[in-house]
Amino acid sequence: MTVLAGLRLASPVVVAAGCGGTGRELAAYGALEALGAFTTRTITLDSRRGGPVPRLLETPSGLLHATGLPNPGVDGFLATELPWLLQQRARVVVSVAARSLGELAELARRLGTAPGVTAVEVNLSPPDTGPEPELMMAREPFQVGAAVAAVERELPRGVPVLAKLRPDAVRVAEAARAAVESGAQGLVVGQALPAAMPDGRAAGLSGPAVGPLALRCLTEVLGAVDVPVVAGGGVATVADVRTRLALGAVAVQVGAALLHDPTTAARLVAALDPDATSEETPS
Amino acid sequence: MTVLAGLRLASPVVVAAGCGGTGRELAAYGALEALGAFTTRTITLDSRRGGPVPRLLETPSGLLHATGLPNPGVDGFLATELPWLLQQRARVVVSVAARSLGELAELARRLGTAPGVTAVEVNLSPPDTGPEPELMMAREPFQVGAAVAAVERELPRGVPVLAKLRPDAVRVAEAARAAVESGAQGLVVGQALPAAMPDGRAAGLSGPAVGPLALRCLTEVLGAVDVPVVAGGGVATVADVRTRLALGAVAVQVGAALLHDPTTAARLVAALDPDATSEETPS
Amino acid sequence: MTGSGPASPVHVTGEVLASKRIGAFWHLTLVAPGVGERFRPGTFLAVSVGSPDEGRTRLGRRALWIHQVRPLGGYAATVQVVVEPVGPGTRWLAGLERGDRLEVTGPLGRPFALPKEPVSTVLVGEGYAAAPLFSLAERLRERDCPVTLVLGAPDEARLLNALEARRTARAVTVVTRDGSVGARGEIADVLDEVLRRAGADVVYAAGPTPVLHAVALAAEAHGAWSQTALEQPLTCATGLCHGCPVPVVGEDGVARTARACADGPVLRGDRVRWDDLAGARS
Amino acid sequence: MTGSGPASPVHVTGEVLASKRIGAFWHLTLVAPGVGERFRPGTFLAVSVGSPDEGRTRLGRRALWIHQVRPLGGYAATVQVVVEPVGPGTRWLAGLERGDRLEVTGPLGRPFALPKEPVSTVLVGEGYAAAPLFSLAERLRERDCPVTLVLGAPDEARLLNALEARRTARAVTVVTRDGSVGARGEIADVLDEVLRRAGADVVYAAGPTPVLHAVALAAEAHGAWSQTALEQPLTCATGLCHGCPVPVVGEDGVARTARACADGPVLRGDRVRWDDLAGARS
Ligand SMILES: Cc1cc2nc3c(=O)[nH]c(=O)nc-3n(C[C@H](O)[C@H](O)[C@H](O)COP(=O)(O)OP(=O)(O)OC[C@H]3O[C@@H](n4cnc5c(N)ncnc54)[C@H](O)[C@@H]3O)c2cc1C
Ligand SMILES: Cc1cc2nc3c(=O)[nH]c(=O)nc-3n(C[C@H](O)[C@H](O)[C@H](O)COP(=O)(O)OP(=O)(O)OC[C@H]3O[C@@H](n4cnc5c(N)ncnc54)[C@H](O)[C@@H]3O)c2cc1C
Ligand SMILES: Cc1cc2nc3c(=O)[nH]c(=O)nc-3n(C[C@H](O)[C@H](O)[C@H](O)COP(=O)(O)O)c2cc1C
Ligand SMILES: Cc1cc2nc3c(=O)[nH]c(=O)nc-3n(C[C@H](O)[C@H](O)[C@H](O)COP(=O)(O)O)c2cc1C
Ligand code: FES
Ligand code: FES
Repeated sequence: MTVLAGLRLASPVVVAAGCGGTGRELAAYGALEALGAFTTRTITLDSRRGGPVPRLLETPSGLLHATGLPNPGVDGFLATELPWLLQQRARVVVSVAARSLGELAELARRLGTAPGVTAVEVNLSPPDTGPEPELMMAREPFQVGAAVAAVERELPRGVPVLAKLRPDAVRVAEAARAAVESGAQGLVVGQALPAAMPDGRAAGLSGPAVGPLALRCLTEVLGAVDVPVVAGGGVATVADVRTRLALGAVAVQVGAALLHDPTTAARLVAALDPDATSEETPS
Repeated sequence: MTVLAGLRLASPVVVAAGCGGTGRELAAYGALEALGAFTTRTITLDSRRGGPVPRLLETPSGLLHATGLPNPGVDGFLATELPWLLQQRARVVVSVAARSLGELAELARRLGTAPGVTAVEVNLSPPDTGPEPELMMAREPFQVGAAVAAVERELPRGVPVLAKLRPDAVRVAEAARAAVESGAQGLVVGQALPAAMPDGRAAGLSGPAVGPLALRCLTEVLGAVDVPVVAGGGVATVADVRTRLALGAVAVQVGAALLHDPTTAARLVAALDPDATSEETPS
Repeated sequence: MTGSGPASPVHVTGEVLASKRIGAFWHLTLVAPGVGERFRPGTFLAVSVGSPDEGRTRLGRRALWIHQVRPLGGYAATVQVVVEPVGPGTRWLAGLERGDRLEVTGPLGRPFALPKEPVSTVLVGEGYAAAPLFSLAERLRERDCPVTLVLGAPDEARLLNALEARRTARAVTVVTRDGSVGARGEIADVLDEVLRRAGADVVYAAGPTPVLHAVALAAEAHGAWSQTALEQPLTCATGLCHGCPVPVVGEDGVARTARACADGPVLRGDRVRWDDLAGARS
Repeated sequence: MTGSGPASPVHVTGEVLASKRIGAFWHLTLVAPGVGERFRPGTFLAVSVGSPDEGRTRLGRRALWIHQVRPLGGYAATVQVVVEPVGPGTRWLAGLERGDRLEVTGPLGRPFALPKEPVSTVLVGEGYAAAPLFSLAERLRERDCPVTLVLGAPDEARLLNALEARRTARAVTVVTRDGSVGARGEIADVLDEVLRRAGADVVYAAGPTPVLHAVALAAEAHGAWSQTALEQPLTCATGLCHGCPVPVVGEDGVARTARACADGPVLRGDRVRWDDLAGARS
């Protein structure tokens, strides 16, 4: 049984923010209930349309994305998407980002009072905010701390705050410490990395290409703090999951791999189920 | 004609440090003379044996490496490798790293007085120093400045110092400014990224997988400073080169691609030669 | 109009049963259990580039219209697709041989909505994108809807199944850019005339965005409904990545953004904000 | 001993002329212009995994001994290699068919040094690694060196060309771990006896590290030279990456690190510091 920040999860396999659609599309390929958790795409206070096309590009073994974080805003999310997810008995981690600490607190307040939110994940370094209002990017440890504290303060007991850190190997341990000191009950390592499209436009890079970079951040963070750590970035195969759990992560997040094969999460859940008899290796 | 820090190069295609062997092995696949320059593997004051095996691992579209920077030391290099390279009429950029600023200055002194060294490239962030004595890693801008200044001071006029920066998109502009203020006459963007092997061992990640990350650093650096910038990281095809030159780089470095196809540099040189009639695209 | 809910897709390892070159296109017949069974005209499938046994460097999916679903070689519902090789993915597909395996997800997206009454219909398709119109024509005929077909292409090699078209449709108009077969010109040139002559109530269209835009405008001018099957660059093709925005107007008149793959590919022509859609003007 | 300088390699797009399964191995015949022409026994070639037309996710090369070079099908010097599928790369190779293309670099590395005098030689090979010994045996016979062959394998399916061996060698000893053919046991068990009986002056060996180590020790005990062809995990295979360190002792008695691919693969057995070599003890 996977325990993350006091939460009991059915599986160590968690869907990463922004890679599971609204949940409905993913449900066609496997019950959401069987997942460790479903992380929503990043939700902001006001709705966002997202950026111009092309929003995604293929790179060698990776995907570049500059979606601009399109989302219906927290009210739209609470009204239409959350109820459906809860009906599926999904564990819902809501990813949030904001333009200011005040907005972040407001988001946490609304999510904290909505029944059914399992945890809140603070997106501390959106790599692809696009042309719409700039979102906060926690560059320094004190900014990480401030953002986490702003959310933590507003959440009721039992709804933990997870901090999703910027995957810079050299700095991530400091950021991890700052997040934990400010109340993060779990950490997510493996945000998309800041990258550029061939025309120079800023974007995030995800997928198997970045796996070894995320893994390094994972080892740095595991060496720095004692809270549970969720390992994201480049997870696609059972071997990827086992590597991360063996190093000390309590769970993994699966993102870009779902865009290539929507059954990835369901197959990893099945392969890692301790009750499963055979273990096929999803590719 | 490519001009880099006052040097006239025959081509904008430069071999990256540590990926061209001693030069002899690469020469089998194309004349070194035709290259923009040949960058040596990083040379240290004393010789280094390098780290344990496995030193390299394949990752999706990338190579993980923890070679530990094996090299014959500066005296061995000057005695055996440099003369041969000069005989081939290669333009030789010598990559250096050290345990201290004093060692770095000493290295620069010896290289500066050796006839034939085209430029010195300071390896500011070796991602894979292995079990032997730790080498300096310039984490903060002031450390970048100090390292560059230590080398610059010792080099004669006409032998420029190039700073090879750690490819962290969020911090690289600061590092670039510090390097230039301390006398760097050119910058190299695209060191391998800090990564980990599946067993958690620290390593560098290179190859097409990291191209979009290096590209982002390139755009950050081009926006921050006015000196010529050499773009490394993930270069494998003519399109990769053109993208980087179009964004403003004066030259590119080719590393991991040579390990996959030793003719890569020669083919890029030929394809980019303005006098060439046809332009085949090396894959 | 009925039946425009999203398809319920499956993700399977499929196999090539046959591959045949016709003109500039490769016609592939695939065994992809579950995909054909769930098919409705206007839905598509997505394939991964590269053999299922190999590590893949290309993570984006490649979308293909489902052309026909037929029992063949002992399989209840083989799936036919038409591939025009234009880039690495479609070239890889064209190089597949009988017995080769590939990852297939489908049917994807919302199909063409079918009329409840036997109304007059015009079906417009350009190039390979005419693929979904033939099975659509069959369904319409089953509902006693008169079908008029307009097929366009740059040249004869890229004109899909003009012969088969004459079997399913009451009237067929063929237009090629180089005049190699049918009238010389663009689909847009003949639309008004065809819609008028057919007394069109509904116009169905699949093709490049400019063709769809022209169809939407012509339908509106004739007081007809239009159902346009959009092709936009897709990455996941399954609705997960939000990478395929289409600017639309909702029933409530409010501007929204739909996903081409999951909320489309078929959208009502009068709901798409064509002027804001990338690639709308060619 | 002469001729141990490095080979002068070329990098070409090769083509599969034939592929044949024999036991557990695939024997591939390749057209790779320039590689066969430059071949000397003990050199190898490196291939890239994946078709030259596709983006490749695996950047490391796969090393293969050059087994034979023969004129065939109008080509002056086709290259034969023997592949045992053990992982993704070798499985991909085993799946290639006539006409498939692949990137080939070779010949690589330093070959076996040949004696100037007609001395008595023993050639020892295990599994597919015996591949380079057959052309070596031919060259040695041309120099009037008596050749004794020791071939080992886990089982008969992994025993290379025992029949062909009898044509080239004066005496052949076969050992398999399961006793399915020849004596049951390990190569190491028979070395002393064979070397003594042959009065060996030079022992040539190719196979897993423990076999090479045993050969080096046995040769030393008999006062013979040994030439060991090492297999170490390679990445570039061309000497560029320094990823394949082999601890050696130089002529001057100083401990050094050689590169298995560029300074080897053939090294004098008495120069390798076997105890410091990864994989030396199995
Ligand atoms: C709903 C739908 C149905 C389609 N049906 C067919 C069909 O039946 N037959 C056919 O030959 N082609 C069809 N296409 C177009 C086909 O998907 C693209 O030509 C193909 O993805 C290009 O891939 P490539 O690697 O060959 O070329 P590239 O142009 O190199 O493609 C590279 C990337 O761009 C994306 N891309 C490029 N052009 C398109 C495009 N027009 N549409 C979607 N993605 C694109 C690809 O997904 C890929 O990520 C369809 C597209 C859509 C959206
Ligand atoms: C000089 C030399 C000659 C060889 N000749 C032959 C031959 O004639 N026939 C044959 O079947 N095999 C030969 N091998 C071994 C063959 O190269 C490896 O089995 C193969 O590289 C494994 O690749 P893989 O993808 O199938 O398996 P994997 O084990 O998945 O290989 C993954 C990675 O490990 C490296 N690797 C793993 N094992 C080895 C190994 N033993 N040697 C080198 N690299 C390794 C590969 O290069 C690759 O980077 C030779 C190796 C060397 C060094
Ligand atoms: C298309 C796409 C959209 C994403 N959107 C979000 C998002 O809204 N919020 C967020 O925190 N991360 C987002 N991410 C990042 C992923 O959640 C994940 O952290 C990252 O992609 C690395 O993991 P992966 O390699 O498994 O994809 C997105 C990634 C992709 C590919
Ligand atoms: C095997 C290997 C060895 C390397 N050795 C060095 C080195 O000695 N010094 C250095 O500055 N960079 C070294 N690098 C980094 C490359 O010079 C280059 O900056 C990096 O690999 C990114 O470029 P690429 O993607 O083209 O390989 C090495 C890279 C590889 C793959
Ligand atoms: S392509 Fe991913 S949501 Fe449409
Ligand atoms: S494998 Fe690269 S130097 Fe030997």
